[in-house]
Amino acid sequence: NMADNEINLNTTVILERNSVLKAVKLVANKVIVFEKLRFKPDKAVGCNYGTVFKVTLTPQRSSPWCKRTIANGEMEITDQDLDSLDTNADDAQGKDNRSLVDTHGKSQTIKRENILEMKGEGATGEEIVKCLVENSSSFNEKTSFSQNKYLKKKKKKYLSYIRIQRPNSRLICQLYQEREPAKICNMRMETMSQILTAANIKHGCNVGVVETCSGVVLGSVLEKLGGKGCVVNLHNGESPPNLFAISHFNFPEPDSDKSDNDITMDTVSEQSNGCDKTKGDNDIKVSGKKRRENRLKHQQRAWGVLENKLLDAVVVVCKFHPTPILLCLLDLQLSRPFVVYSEHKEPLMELFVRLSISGSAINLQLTDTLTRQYQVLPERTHPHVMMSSGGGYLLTGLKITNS
Amino acid sequence: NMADNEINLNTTVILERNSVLKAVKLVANKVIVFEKLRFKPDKAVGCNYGTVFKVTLTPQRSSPWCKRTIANGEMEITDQDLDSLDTNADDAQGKDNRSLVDTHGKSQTIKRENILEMKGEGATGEEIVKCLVENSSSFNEKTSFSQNKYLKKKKKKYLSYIRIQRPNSRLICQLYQEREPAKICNMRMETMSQILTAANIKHGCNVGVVETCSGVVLGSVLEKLGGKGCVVNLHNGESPPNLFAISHFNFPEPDSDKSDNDITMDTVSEQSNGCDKTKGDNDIKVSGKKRRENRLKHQQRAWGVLENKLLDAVVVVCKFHPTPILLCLLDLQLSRPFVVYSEHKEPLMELFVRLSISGSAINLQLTDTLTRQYQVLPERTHPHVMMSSGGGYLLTGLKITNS
Amino acid sequence: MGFTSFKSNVEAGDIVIIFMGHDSMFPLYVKKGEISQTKFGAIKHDQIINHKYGTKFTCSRGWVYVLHPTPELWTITLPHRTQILYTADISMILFQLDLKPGSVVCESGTGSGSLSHAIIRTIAPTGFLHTVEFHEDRANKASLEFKKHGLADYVTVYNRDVIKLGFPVTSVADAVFLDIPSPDDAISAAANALKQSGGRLCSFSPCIEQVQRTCTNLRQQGSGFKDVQVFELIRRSCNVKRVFVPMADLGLDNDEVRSKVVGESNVLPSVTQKHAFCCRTCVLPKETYGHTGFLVFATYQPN
Amino acid sequence: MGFTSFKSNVEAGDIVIIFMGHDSMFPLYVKKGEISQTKFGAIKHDQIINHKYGTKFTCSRGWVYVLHPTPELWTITLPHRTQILYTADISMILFQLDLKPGSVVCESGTGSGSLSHAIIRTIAPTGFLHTVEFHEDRANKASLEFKKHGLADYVTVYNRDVIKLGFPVTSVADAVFLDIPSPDDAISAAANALKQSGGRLCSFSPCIEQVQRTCTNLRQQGSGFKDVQVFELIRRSCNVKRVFVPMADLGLDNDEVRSKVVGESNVLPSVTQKHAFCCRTCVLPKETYGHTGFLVFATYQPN
Repeated sequence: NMADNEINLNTTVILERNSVLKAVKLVANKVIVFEKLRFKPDKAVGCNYGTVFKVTLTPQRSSPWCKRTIANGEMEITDQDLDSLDTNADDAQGKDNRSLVDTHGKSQTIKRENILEMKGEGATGEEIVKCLVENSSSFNEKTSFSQNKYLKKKKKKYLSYIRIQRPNSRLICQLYQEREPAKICNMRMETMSQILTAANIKHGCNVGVVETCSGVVLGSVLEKLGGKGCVVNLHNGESPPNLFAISHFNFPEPDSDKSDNDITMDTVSEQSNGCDKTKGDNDIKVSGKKRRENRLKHQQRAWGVLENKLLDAVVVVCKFHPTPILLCLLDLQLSRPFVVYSEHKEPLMELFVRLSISGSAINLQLTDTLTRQYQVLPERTHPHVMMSSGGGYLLTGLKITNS
Repeated sequence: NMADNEINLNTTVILERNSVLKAVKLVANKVIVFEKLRFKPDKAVGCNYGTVFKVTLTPQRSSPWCKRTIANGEMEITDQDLDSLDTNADDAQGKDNRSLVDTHGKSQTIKRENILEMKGEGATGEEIVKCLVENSSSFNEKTSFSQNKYLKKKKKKYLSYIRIQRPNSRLICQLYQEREPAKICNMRMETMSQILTAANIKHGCNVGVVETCSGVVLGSVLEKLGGKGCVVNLHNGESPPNLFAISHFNFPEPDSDKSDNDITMDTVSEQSNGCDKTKGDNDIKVSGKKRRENRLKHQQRAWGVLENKLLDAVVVVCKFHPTPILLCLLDLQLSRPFVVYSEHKEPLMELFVRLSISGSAINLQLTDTLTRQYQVLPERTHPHVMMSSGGGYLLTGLKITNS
Repeated sequence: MGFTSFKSNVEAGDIVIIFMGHDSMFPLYVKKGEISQTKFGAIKHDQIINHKYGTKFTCSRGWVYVLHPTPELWTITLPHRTQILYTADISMILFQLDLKPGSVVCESGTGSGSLSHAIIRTIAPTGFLHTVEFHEDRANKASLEFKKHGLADYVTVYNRDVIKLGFPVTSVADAVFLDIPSPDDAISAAANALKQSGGRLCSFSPCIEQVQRTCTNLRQQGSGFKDVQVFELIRRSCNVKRVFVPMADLGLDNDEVRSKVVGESNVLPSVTQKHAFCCRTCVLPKETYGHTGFLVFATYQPN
Repeated sequence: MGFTSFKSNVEAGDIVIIFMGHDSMFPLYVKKGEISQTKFGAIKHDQIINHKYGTKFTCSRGWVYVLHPTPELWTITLPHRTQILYTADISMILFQLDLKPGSVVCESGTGSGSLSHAIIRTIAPTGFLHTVEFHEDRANKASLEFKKHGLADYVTVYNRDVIKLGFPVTSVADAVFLDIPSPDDAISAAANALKQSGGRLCSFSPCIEQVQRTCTNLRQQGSGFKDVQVFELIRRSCNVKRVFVPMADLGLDNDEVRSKVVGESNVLPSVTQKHAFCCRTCVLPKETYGHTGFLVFATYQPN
């Protein structure tokens, strides 16, 4: 069981540096470039998820005959607590800054060029930080609180700690939300969480999904099915949409021998053909005869679920106008939920009205959620100063019949 | 100067009982009915604003030949601190209620009939509270914290404290917001405050106002003019709108000898006549020749401000579609602000687009404000559990010219 | 049964949700021979049995829908024994605790069981919920309820003081949820319950003081907790309505006025309508829940 | 001058606001013979003098508007010497402090003078602002600024520690505003400054800890303060934009699909459009100020 928690090659992991996340597949001896660091992952293999590594900085030598030699950093296990490096806290607020005079950086005699030089000579991050402290004229005048903050800030910049985490729906969502929100229709984590509960996603159910969220929604639904049930992924047009995020989840491949997983991503492009034809493509790269057979089997199963109206939930999270899509998919089982996300309110307002008068849905709710994150620190507790606004809207309801 | 702070007859005051507000004009020997209390105001005269009075309960005798004699309560000055009676705090939250068993009121042996009987016999509020405590089987088992809370609750109900405050824009706004929000277009206090700053209302400026807020907006603008300047009140149709709230502000009457106030409420109904005719009515009840002359003078002045395009600000807070109204009034001076409130977003969106392409306004902002009130009490600090939502929208901008 | 699986038709012993309107739903335990009185008239249970979920059921004074139970419907219809958690918070809790089929969860306190039902739905059939309730009566009621809802295989209720005695299990949980008056005193209890390989923690508190102490303890050197984050969610539900905004009488017959309002381009003829401008808008209820509580999340990852 | 009165044309010595775009404004002191460089090219001050406020001014690479100063424009263009207060908070403060022409106000600290300008606008010409700033340099700069803005008659800046020494005036203020690191230590200073007949107090704090202590002290028996209320304002500004929502290719040529989507009544033909649904919507910026600070209000009414 503990072995489950070990970092392995050929799986995707989440890298974290200075609160920035990245999903990366570990391949033996293959260099990873992440947040200005270059390193090979091999030393991480066998370590537990959550381990923090120090990556030595890359010396960048430049000489007349060799402009820049890029070498790789080395990974080293450490028990550094990343939280203790966190300087996002706006400590200044609430502090007595009445007699502070802003020196506009004049107190530091080490310049950017000097630091580059030191790096070129292979100085470690510790050495650089030490040098910066020794050459700051104001460091000793600072309160110990400010000294601490200064140290944290510099350490964060010059010491290169990364954490390797096991991917899951939460981290993958966070990653997209922070780095590429447009690729998940600007949906936020709290909305993703409500989609999963409102659609009552659970072990073994059949879910129809229409998404243009890089596979984040699809992957999250699959994760919550826990290896049983069926996800029917419907997409627009001939070619399947970008579902890159699916690969981050490390789902067992459907045809691998280890797999007791009955699910695959069945992409059924029948929508464009009036629900009367199946024609699929699968984002999981497959090859070989067995795989092709498997794929066909899965597609037929998905098709069966659709045709026999066995869907337990419908989830629509896409850039398209949701009204015609949901109306097409409203053939789910009775007393089952559907959930529709849209970045803009107006299309959902239209769908709301359309469903209210249709007599085929009740318990309609059009909602938005305001999330407030708080900084809770001694003498500095307050809601975050910046707040992401406009996290889109959700329309939820239950399928019923009037007859 | 201290005399300024004295409660006088023939002025309007704000009464407060248990956080409920009411504006009332004090008339000698005239009974006031407020929150189940009946009393004459005369004893309050000469007291300072902010004084808390105890009003004795009205004994309600009923007998076979006289169903109910309603007597008046007596006012008595007291130094009771109303805050200490405040039981709105949801003290239960955060407390350890793990071993509490709800007795569903069974612990109290005094019934509603008994209380009515006591009242009929002329018992004081104190006597009723004392009796309730003595007859509560669970009172002694409560923690002193709960005992305190119980006492507060009962005192609040049976002891009749009222506070008399001097009316001002804030209290009148609060009164309408809490008791009759529909009469001020569901506008809230924070919106009112932003209207006054966005319109840059200050001493001596000329303000065009269109409101259907019972006079609350008009009165607030007048208050901030401080006796100099001109408010042109434009209204729809022939008859002036309800401007009852204006009378709460105790503005000096324009024609009274005491008045050094150059302002009146000039109602110019020219809008319906294409801005080419004045025809007025005045909500301040006037009589006598001098008043009529005064009224005419004021109307002419207001008309002059409009015709000569001397408006320094335009404020529109009404139930009507604001687009045509604002477009009609956009003849204000250059580089001067206008502010438009609407309960719904859509009309303002239309106006926003219309103004953006018109080239006659810049710095357009369509905003809404979320107000969070906090309960700050030891171990019980949190945002208020219930929050009024939907406080409408504001569109603000500056008049410019493109030519 | 309903909360962890699906069925198409009502059977005796089922719990169903009777829908009489958006704000008028209640749970019903279907029992042969019983009759329930509603504002729309009597419901004879025998007539509901074999009735299809999601279809109308006619009473003497109106009709209702018979709905399949879900943790979300249960949350809005359950009998309150305590303050309960609502769906926006519940959703965030399940998501941030990384729950999925197979997860083992420790919860304290059980309360009215609103969150417990949602947890069980998400972790069944291979996961397990250990839920601790200080109050004996409530613990018994919750235990009975889980049995009636067919969930006994996935949950055990313990009547226990989690602060004094800790959780009944050690190093087995993937996630711990705390909703107790002094969560800061239960941090080590939570750490003990969590797997040594790591897991997630959530603490729900209505007041900021509890949150402040909880964060301090979570951040204490050696606690094993990291990534402390505090959230508050405000979910607003609106109604889509057609509104009529009246037009002021501006004398649009006058050419001068008309040219001001209509402009040259005649772009927005809608506002020149005589009587009212009609649009569809989202109407928020006058009052909404502005605060339910603060959610503190953290990762357990002992060195 | 501009902040307390109005004029139509720019004069030498005026402060004007140069508007280059919604998020691009700056203040300019007009001085004979001077030239200012902007991204749209040079502005010769002599050409601005006598220019009408609110009209275009053409530079070599574009045009700007020359705007009349207001406290609100000043707030978004002023040189920051400290964290400043923004318009939603400022509005609420002025309103809740019952300010109007004639009010006497005590403020600490002056900071960048953002609120001071708004206060003076509202209380002038008969009121007065006593504003206290601990930091000497800031006090001097603010004093100079008020002079340059023609406001010297309505305000005095004091370089002083309000906690140690109290306000420079006693029993004269209608309102007191505190924006200092330990407002809880200045409650009696505030009471001393306020009129014996009563007045209002506001304290602005970024953190809840300060608010907690301030409320405790305000509620202390004998403080003279009542009606303690705490607010937080979140103002959101949106942009009205036309958005195009693409339509999925559903094969509407197929009758079966068409009947599902269009329905019998053909109520919403808009959604049967082939390529895109177009609507006007409010677009919020990706990030907004989620928190500026907490506002504590109280009434002073000594017995």
